[in-house]
Amino acid sequence: MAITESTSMRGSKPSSSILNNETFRSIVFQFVTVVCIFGLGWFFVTNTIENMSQRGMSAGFGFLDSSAGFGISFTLIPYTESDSYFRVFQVGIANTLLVAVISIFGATVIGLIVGLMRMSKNWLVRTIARWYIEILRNTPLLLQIIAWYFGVFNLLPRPRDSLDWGGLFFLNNRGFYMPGPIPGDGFTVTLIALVIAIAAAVGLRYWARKRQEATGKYFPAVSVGLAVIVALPLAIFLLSGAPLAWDVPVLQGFNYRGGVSVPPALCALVLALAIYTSCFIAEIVRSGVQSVSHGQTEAARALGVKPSWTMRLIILPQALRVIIPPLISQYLNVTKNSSLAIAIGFPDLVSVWMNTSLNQSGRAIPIVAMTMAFYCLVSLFVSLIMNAYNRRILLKER
Amino acid sequence: MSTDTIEKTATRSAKSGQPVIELVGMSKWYGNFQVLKDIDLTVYEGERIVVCGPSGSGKSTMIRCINQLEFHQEGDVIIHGKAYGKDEKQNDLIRRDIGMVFQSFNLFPHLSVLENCTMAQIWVKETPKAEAEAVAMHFLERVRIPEQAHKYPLQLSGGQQQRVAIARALCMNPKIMLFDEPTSALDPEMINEVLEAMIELAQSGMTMIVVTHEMNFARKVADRVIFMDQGEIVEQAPPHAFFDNPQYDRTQLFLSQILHH
Amino acid sequence: MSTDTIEKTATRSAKSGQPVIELVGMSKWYGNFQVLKDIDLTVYEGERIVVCGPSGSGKSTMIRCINQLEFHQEGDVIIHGKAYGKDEKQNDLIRRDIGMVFQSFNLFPHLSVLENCTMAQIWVKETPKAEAEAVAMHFLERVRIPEQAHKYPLQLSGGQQQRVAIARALCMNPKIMLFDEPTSALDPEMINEVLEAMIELAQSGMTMIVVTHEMNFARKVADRVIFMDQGEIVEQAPPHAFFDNPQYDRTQLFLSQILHH
Amino acid sequence: QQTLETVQERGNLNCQVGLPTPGFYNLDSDGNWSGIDVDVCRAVAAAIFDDPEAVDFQSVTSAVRFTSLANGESDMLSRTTTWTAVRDTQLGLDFTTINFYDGQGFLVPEDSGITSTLELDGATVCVLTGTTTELNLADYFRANNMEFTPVTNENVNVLVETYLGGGCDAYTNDKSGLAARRSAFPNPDEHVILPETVSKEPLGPVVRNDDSAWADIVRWTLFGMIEAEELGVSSENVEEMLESDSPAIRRLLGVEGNIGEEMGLAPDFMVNVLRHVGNYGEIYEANIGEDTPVGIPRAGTQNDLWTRGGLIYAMPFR
Amino acid sequence: MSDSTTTRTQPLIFQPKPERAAPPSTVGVVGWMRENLFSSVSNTLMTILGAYIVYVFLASVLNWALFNAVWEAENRRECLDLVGRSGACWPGVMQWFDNLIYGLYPKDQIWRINLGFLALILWVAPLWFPKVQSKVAIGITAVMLYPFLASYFFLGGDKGVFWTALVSAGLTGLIWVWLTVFTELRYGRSFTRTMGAILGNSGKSEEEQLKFGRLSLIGVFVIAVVLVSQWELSFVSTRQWGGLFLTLVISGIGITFSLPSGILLALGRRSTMPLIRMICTGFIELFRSVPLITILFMFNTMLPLFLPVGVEVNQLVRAIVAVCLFAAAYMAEVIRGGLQAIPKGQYEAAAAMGLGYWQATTLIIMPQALKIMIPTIVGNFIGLFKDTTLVSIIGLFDLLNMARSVGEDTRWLGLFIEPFFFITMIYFFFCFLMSQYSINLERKLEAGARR
Ligand SMILES: Nc1ncnc2c1ncn2[C@@H]1O[C@H](COP(=O)(O)OP(=O)(O)OP(=O)(O)O)[C@@H](O)[C@H]1O
Ligand SMILES: Nc1ncnc2c1ncn2[C@@H]1O[C@H](COP(=O)(O)OP(=O)(O)OP(=O)(O)O)[C@@H](O)[C@H]1O
Ligand SMILES: [Mg+2]
Ligand SMILES: [Mg+2]
Repeated sequence: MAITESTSMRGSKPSSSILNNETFRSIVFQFVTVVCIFGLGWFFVTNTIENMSQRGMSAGFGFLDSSAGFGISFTLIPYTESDSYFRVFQVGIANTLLVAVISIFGATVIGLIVGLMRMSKNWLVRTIARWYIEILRNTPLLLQIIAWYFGVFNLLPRPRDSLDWGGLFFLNNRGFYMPGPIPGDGFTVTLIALVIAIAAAVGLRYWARKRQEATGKYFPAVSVGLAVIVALPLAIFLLSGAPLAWDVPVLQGFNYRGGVSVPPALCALVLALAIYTSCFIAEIVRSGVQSVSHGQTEAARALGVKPSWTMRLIILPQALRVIIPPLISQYLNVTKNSSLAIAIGFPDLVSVWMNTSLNQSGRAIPIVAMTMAFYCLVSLFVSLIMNAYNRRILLKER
Repeated sequence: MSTDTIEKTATRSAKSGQPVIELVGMSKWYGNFQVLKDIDLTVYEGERIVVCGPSGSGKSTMIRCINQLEFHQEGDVIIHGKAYGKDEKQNDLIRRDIGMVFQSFNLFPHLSVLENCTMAQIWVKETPKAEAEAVAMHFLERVRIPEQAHKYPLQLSGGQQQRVAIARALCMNPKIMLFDEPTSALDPEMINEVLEAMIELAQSGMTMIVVTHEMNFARKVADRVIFMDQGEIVEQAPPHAFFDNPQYDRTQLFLSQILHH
Repeated sequence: MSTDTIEKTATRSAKSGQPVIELVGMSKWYGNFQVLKDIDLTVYEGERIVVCGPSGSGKSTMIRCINQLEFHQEGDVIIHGKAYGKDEKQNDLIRRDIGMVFQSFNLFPHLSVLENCTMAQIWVKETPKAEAEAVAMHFLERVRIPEQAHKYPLQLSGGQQQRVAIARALCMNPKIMLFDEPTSALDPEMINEVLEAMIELAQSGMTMIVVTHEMNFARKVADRVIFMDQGEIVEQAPPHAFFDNPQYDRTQLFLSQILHH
Repeated sequence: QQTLETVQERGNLNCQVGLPTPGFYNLDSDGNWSGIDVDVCRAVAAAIFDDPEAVDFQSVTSAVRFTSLANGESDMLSRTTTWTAVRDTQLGLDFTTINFYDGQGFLVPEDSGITSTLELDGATVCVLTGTTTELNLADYFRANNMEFTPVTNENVNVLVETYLGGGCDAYTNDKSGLAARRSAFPNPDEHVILPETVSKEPLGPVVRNDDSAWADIVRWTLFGMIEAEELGVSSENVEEMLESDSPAIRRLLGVEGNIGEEMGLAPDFMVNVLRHVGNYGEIYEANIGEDTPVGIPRAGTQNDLWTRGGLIYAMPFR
Repeated sequence: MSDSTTTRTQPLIFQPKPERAAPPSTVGVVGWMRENLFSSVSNTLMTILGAYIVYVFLASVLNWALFNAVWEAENRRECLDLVGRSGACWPGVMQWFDNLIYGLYPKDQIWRINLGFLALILWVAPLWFPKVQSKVAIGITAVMLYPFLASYFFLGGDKGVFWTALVSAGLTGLIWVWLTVFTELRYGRSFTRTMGAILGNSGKSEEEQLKFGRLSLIGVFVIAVVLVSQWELSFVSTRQWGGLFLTLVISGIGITFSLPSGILLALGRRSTMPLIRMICTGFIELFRSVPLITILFMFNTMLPLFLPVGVEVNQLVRAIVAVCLFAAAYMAEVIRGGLQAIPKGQYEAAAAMGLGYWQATTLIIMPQALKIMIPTIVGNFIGLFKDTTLVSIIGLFDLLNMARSVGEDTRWLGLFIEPFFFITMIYFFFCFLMSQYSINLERKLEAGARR
């Protein structure tokens, strides 16, 4: 039967007996499939156990405690060579998430810009955007990552000749260096001020809305709110005597030390991911905006709504419905694609865990299983959010 | 028929000679193709004008120029004595006096009917919300769909949507209303619904330009009927003169086609 | 009116007392909501039945149960003496005698009109292609659109599409035809087109159940009119009795609304 | 199932080498494999089939080399794999013997002024991932209380390219590879190999530890080649040597005794090996000797015969 | 009011004004430039900036790749001595060209690959002939039979009876395609029908004639068997496959496999049987949520462990299986999207007409769902084609790994950027073709959907 709901409805009928032909057949079919799949699984498992015992390989997660013994070029959380394999796993996850988050942010910004360029009135701008998308979308990401790594970051000057911005920020082929903050006593006051400022901004927005409802007067709550969030903590910070020291990177020996540094592999990976994904996002943005018919803009204009508000009140709310779902799946793709870090040796989960750790420890099964579990969890989590969102934004129709 | 004539004369006298819309030698090109040729037209306060003409004759383009949804290249479009110019801010102010109802409604599908009507009031005229809603409900009642206020446009029938579009335009309290073939997408039943709403509106003395081929409507409501062809105004006359005694061969031909249809 | 009556009696006598559809104490629930309550209905061979009633009263659900597009939970649906049961193969056989025309046509857009009509013949009845096409052309002629046979459904007007839907159902040579509001999606002109086609069909003596609010059609064609409300059959009577002298206040109320509309 | 039987049934040897690397497993534009590790594979194939071409070379990344061997995909691993306790005891593998003694060294630009590895505190170092090199590097710096930042990759070319671009201050790898790489630099003279050798890197063929008979075949083929060099038997004179009176040579070439048969091979398997592939000295000189682009001198180093002061030493072939 | 019609005078004649030319600044090249490049100050700035960026980009790439490049050299050293690193060193790539395209395939056997792809082109070319009718049959035979023919071309070796039959079937298919093309262009009906008309008695019905026509196919098959048993192609191990050839093989198989299995999975995911639905959903979600690289890794390193001792599965086969499963999961979601777009009424109409589940699915639902999703499906193909670069990470010598090997050749040691640049061009060429094709298709379908 083709009408799926009805069939199951029928199955739930109280008087239904097991002799129901259709139901019976479907149960038999399902039973056979399940038996096949479990049979196959059992076959695999017994083979694996036999193979492993015969070849003296060990499964199990015991090795997670033993010391890894290799260095990792970039770690977000503290790590030394004597830390355990499990720590390596954590380092990998942290790095993967870091890459994913930055790339997603970058891809969204660039994608938005390119998407708008694609719709520009300027022919040249439009054409550049088009070829930007065509070229980057049609070459493998793996090659692009390598190209960024060698085509750009490896060509930067050596540490001694670093590009220097005000003696605080440095860029060379070892990465990007910037001052790192060291909070002093009393810095908490500034943090508290920040929290207060955020609360104030939220309150301001609420007040602005209420006032507009009551009097019709418009108040630019967002920009004022942002100003408050910046200005208030800054003022408090300065008043409390600027209790924050900066760890400025200095050239010492081979390279800059201190401060915060971003290695070139990370830069290249993030840039490649962001730019590659931005092509897809640009197209998503364009199709989203173009899905809102021109009539909507004209209607808004005929009503006297300013272009900037037309975007905000009419175009965006409608375009977002079309944009968000494919956008999220692009975000998932970024997370998955960050596994290509292996090509330039950035220590993401796949590179540091499924490659280095697997090779050093030889524990293939637990390592591959843990890696896959991580990605599955991330994707499951995102799908849950997505489904909830999709349900919320459905246009009300007849 | 006689009450009709009386009423029409009454409103025509209200037309106090104040010109509201003046098109002076306006021309417009799409690329090399001249859509509008030297249009001269003056519309007085309270006048109801019906524009007709064959497809592609430039009717839509003309009324879109009045609203500056399209830009003309030569001549002037003057509304209440002020001409459109380069300054978009200024143009926006001029445009506020003009309401427009599109053939395809162009309602905002993500806003409820009420929000469709209050949105521009709140953001453009900075009306308090409660007041805006009262205005909106007033006009929704006037087009007889107050009970649909909290539905969304896609949940309404075509005729209802068209009425929302009219109410939405009216909420901005425009001095001039432009209608671009407001009934061509509707089925006969709904055409009547919408025309009735428009007739009621017409009786309130608002300046209106209506592009339509509903000749009954023109007869009943119009102060002047304008016939366009190939980007020019061929003929303009009061309805009885226009229908019963057209001056030009082109008009006669057109009328013979449209009335036999 | 007199020829009409004569004709009607003629066909009614053709109803030889053989029951074709029997609903016996049929009930249906959606979750906890009872849509149909203990429906008892017998339709005899050649009878033409019009079902009407307020929206949500269960009309569609009832005729969909007759076709087993929906399953009922209690009681029996018996077609030609055979009740639907658990055996889907058997049900499919029973169902073959029933044609259904949907309100929204549900034509297959990727197949031409002709293919729409031959598809089920070829795959379900295993008719040779040439023969199936002959049958299809026959019925397309009968609904007066043989010249559209090679077009695709989306290229046709609503009325034409509806006729294709009728022809498609007829091609399976059903003994019973079910129509679910076959005209509600059409504009007035097309309603007439489709109703004419159906009247012609009715005159050929096929058993028909039609859900519709076209009261003129009911008067002209029906042998019996059934009025439903809240999942029950409130009243059933020949059309003249039904319209001129309804028994229940509920029916009277409904008729007063629908006839003044 | 015994590996030898499997191999004989299949008709060829699955020998795992690495991604192309000059001198050890080199792939040329005609699709031919060559190199000292490749010749070990060929020698084993010659021992079994009398056909050095009966080898299927599996070239995989270092990351999966042990799994690929352990899961039975390859019969033996002949790539620059360091013999370590963990690998030998925990991964289900067996190291047979050593065909090359290597040690880890560092390559730095000459203009950096560095002359010793101990001056590398704080340096960024390019290192192959998944190798003992990576572990040794960490150990060495830890032992000397120095800091370093690794730049890791599994592709040597990426590392070299990074190093040349200045992305790291030093490039570390087995010394054998350093010289070869340097020779391909735009300006080889501007880079120096630091004198220290920071680790022991004994490299040799590996098999699974579930079949010691098979391990013996690999091990004794290689021992045979070393023995042959010691005895002066080479691919050129092997036919004449069949006539030799020396009991050691006669045993080696299967004229006397039944060493080959007991292993399940032909009695004269070493003749086949020597005829087709050559003795250890020959494969060394042909692939990585001083006359090759790789150019690793042998005389007087660990890789010379024990009789000449080196470490290359075959167990008695008797 | 109607009585006034009687007093009608002679009508005036309407003379349309002649069209005037548009103001010069709004039309022509000047008008176009004003509109599209210099319509405002900010626009003008953007134009200048854009032009500068394009110039810098093109100049540096062209300088390196063309103007400063070395075209003839014996080894990399020579290149370096000539231009250093300011120009590309192409001789290395040229010398490795065959390998980049065909992998390590024996040089004297390369004609087999060419022939194999030529056969494919011959096979599918009739799909673009407007007058050919049996396009569906041709497409299906291409998918069902071509692989046998191709795998024998590529693999070679001994063929038993079984293989001979399969390869002959493949050859029969190819011959049938062209016989049909010929007869359809010439006589307007397919080969079998033509033969039926010739062989069969003209008095017999069409059905019976067809039987004779089918007999003629057996004749063709016999000829093919004779031909095939004459061939003797040497065996080429899959380890020697590589380069673009391998990339095309993997992605080609992935693409052909993903469609049918994606359809089945999508149907399974919408099935009424809860266990089937759970299994399909689980499979799809699992394979979609992890990166392809982990799947490849798993299949490469772990599959041999799953199988009994002694059972060996070719590494290429494992990679292909991994790619196929991954592609199937992705395709399933695309198809599901298409299925969801089909209104419920279509299912009901099919059921009301007595079509069973499989009939309704194959005759009504799938054709519509596939048509809606064609652009997305092609997009998926492009993604898959690009993703095959990942098989290099498990050590298959696909295009990418082959390019990497150039730099390990002792003569071209360190030659790294040039081969990568070259293969990037190859990838771009194929992907761009596919994406343009899908855009065209989309336009065509859009136009077709309207009245
Ligand atoms: N964007 C455009 N580019 C080029 N030509 C256009 C454009 N818009 C309209 N035209 C042309 O301008 C002419 C007038 O168009 P307009 O829409 O004003 O006609 P109309 O009188 O409203 O016709 P209809 O009754 O069909 O709506 C037509 O010939 C049309 O083809
Ligand atoms: N799938 C469903 N799930 C739950 N309730 C349903 C479902 N389909 C219909 N109903 C409810 O069943 C009742 C009867 O529906 P039905 O479609 O038969 O009404 P109807 O008489 O055909 O009305 P109309 O004239 O509007 O078509 C309605 O109250 C409806 O809301
Ligand atoms: Mg128009
Ligand atoms: Mg209904």
